[in-house]
Amino acid sequence: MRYHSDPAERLNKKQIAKYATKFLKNNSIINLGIGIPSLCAQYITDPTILLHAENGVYGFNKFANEKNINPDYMDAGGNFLETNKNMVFFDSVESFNLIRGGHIDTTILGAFQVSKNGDIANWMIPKRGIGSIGGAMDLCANTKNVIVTMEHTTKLNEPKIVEKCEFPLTAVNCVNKIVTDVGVFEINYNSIILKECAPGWDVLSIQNITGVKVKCDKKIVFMDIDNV
Amino acid sequence: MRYHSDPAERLNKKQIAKYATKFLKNNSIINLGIGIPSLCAQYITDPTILLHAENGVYGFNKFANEKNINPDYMDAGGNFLETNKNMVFFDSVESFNLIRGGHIDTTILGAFQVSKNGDIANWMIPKRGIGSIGGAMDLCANTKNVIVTMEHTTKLNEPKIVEKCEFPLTAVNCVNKIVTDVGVFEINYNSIILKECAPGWDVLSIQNITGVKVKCDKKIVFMDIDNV
Amino acid sequence: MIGGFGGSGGQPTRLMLALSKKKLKGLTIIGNVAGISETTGYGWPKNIKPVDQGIFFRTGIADKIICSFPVPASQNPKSPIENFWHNNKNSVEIIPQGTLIEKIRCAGAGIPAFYTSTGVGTIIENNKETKFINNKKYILEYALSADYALIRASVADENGNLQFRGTSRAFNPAMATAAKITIVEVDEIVKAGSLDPNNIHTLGIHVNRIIKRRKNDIYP
Amino acid sequence: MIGGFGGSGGQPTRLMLALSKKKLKGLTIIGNVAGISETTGYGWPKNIKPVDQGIFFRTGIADKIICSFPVPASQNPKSPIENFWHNNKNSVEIIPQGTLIEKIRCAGAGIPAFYTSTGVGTIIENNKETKFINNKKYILEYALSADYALIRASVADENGNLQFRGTSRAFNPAMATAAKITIVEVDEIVKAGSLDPNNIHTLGIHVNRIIKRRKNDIYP
Repeated sequence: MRYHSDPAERLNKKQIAKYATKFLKNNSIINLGIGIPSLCAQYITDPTILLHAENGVYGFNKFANEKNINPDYMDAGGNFLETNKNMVFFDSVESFNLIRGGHIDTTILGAFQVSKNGDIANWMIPKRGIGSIGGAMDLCANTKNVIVTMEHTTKLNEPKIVEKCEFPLTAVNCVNKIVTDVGVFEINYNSIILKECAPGWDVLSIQNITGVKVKCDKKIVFMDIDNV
Repeated sequence: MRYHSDPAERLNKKQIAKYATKFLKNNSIINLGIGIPSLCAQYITDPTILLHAENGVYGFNKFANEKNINPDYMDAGGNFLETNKNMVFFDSVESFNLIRGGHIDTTILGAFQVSKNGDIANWMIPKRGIGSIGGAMDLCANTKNVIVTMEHTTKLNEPKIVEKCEFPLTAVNCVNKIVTDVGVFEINYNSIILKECAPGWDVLSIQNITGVKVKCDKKIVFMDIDNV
Repeated sequence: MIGGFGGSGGQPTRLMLALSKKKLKGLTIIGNVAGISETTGYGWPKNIKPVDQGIFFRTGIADKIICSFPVPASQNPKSPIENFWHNNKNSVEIIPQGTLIEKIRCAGAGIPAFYTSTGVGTIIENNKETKFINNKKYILEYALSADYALIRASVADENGNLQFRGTSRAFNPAMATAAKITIVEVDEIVKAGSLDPNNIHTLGIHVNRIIKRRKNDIYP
Repeated sequence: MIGGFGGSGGQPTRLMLALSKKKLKGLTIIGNVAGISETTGYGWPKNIKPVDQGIFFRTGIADKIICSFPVPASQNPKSPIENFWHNNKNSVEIIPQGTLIEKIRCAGAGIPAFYTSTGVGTIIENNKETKFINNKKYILEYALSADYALIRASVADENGNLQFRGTSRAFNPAMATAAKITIVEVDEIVKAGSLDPNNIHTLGIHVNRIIKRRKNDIYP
């Protein structure tokens, strides 16, 4: 994917997902939202990382083969799961105790907009007028480490990282990191800090498609997308 | 037991306990406090009545033989239980969900004092200054049907059914019925209503050892202590 | 209340079909993911035509829904609940999933209200009481009960004790505690005492009626 | 936090004995029935000398207790906690049992406060916020967490998932979720995957350390 003013290709969804997994710590428990985040699962190779789904399971790592599905083993995105010896099942009360209680270490989710103070809007498009909240508000409001994976701009190349979200918010002041198709950003003290650029990208090109002033570390690193 | 002014013997603890079981409905779930109430268990013959204990069990009906005890099967009074096919175990969270959620039909407990508006004091003797609450406040505040079993007076023959409890309260406005060693009483619209007298007792003799004006039904019935 | 999570596992599909055929009006439906399977296939095996909570809005027996996920991400084709919403904007109440399940749990647990940080700073906070506790803002949320819970379990014993398999547990146990009458659809009924008494997921005292499904029902 | 209910079943007796020998000062103990077994035999087999939470007050390493049942009904002989209370009246906090367990559960579940009718009109209500909800009065109660939970389970798997037997579950699972560090004393440790994944009573992510008891320990 490349707009005419882009200095290089943007990453594809799989590359974004794969790169986001670089930021997961071992022995941690992770919740993956629908869309790009759900693609992360296949790139997590550390067996000490446990995947959690809102509907009452953690410890899964693979979707079931289509010929061998069982509706009793599903993730929150509606995908059927292959069972393994580390999986545990529980009800929705306990599942959200884990989320609200801060027992989930990291949540990776998509977004329509993220603001420089870490607000996220990911559940409703205003012109549609209705949307689905699901577990997103609980996850964003209560997880220690919130990573957003998304394309850097809308299809019209409009910024999704903005001064202030115009879309209805999912949670305030919660996003720690954003992995997009052009770079990796941290949110710190009300600032968007560019940490890594996609190959061939530079600060100025990224600034041009970002709705807020982007701060930088002394030395910008290129995303090493082949070695995650 | 008989004080010099008594017209007849007072019932003993076992008789009080046995008589209280007359007021249990079938298909109901019951919690028994320590003291006289715990004696009720042996007189419950209806298999559809399930006994609940705060520590996380219902469906038990017998204490274990002393030679065959297992600390994993206990009631809230610290007695070891014999297992049976209707028993179910759960944790303290769920046990008090049952109590607070109104899923326990009847609780039978002892009391130091009961007032005419249904307040109960059963956890602390003021001159001791410390007492144990345990599950009593939850049970009294949340159970539909609260039955107090107690001796009608203190050892000094002072009334325990009073205008207003002087002892620290366990809960307010909750007691429905009192079974004592001289009679059965209902509490209704801020009145103590005498429903049954112990054999040989009459309204006046009961009034003499009661701290509030006792109202009566037209016809007082004698407690049929042999046929419960 | 309709149990499960959304999708076919843990959903009382046979009870829902039976309910949808009743001559009723004005039902309020409480569920989680609701009405998106028919258009998206969410949580259903590919070879079976999905049944979901949209059925109550297509047939018109319901006129309100309280849920967390009523519409699919894709805007087209429109789901029955989105169509209903267009003319009944105040009759679709969307609640964060964790708040929804805790509201239901609290109804069964005798807790009339609780504080949560979920939704702070969003439209969920509108018109709600809030409180700062240890310098953090929380929203006061109230218990949510129902007249009936239709739920789905794997196995029941003769005392009504229930067990669920895998992720099919979800909203079922909490709903069983929060309704006046709980009706459960099960695959199997076994003798009292044959389930491990340490591993009962829903206590029999919460269950009022049990319906056993036919073996090899076309719905999972 | 010390798990169990009171009595020998579900109590982490070996961890308590080990803790009582540490050179520590100023511990706050959170438990349910606390310190009454030694004087009354509550919940202990007759042939074994009881160990209870009174040990922390006899040895002086604790200077506060939060519990629901700290003294036996009989006034004599005095229990260690009653003796401690005489000189430290503000350091024995007595909480209704259902409120205590829900406060602990809420700490693990991210709910900072909840309303309950338990204690309304009693000294429990003193100095607390109250609210009328549907014309009934309720007390606002706050979550209660701890630095450490010492708990006791029947079996653990290699992932720290726990199962309990009978009434020995009690306060253990909730405490495991509410402490920064949870240490569990178990009878048996089994391979990952050997416990039924539908019947895990405490999830392994709440467990930090597991201590296996010797076979035929003198304490039950």
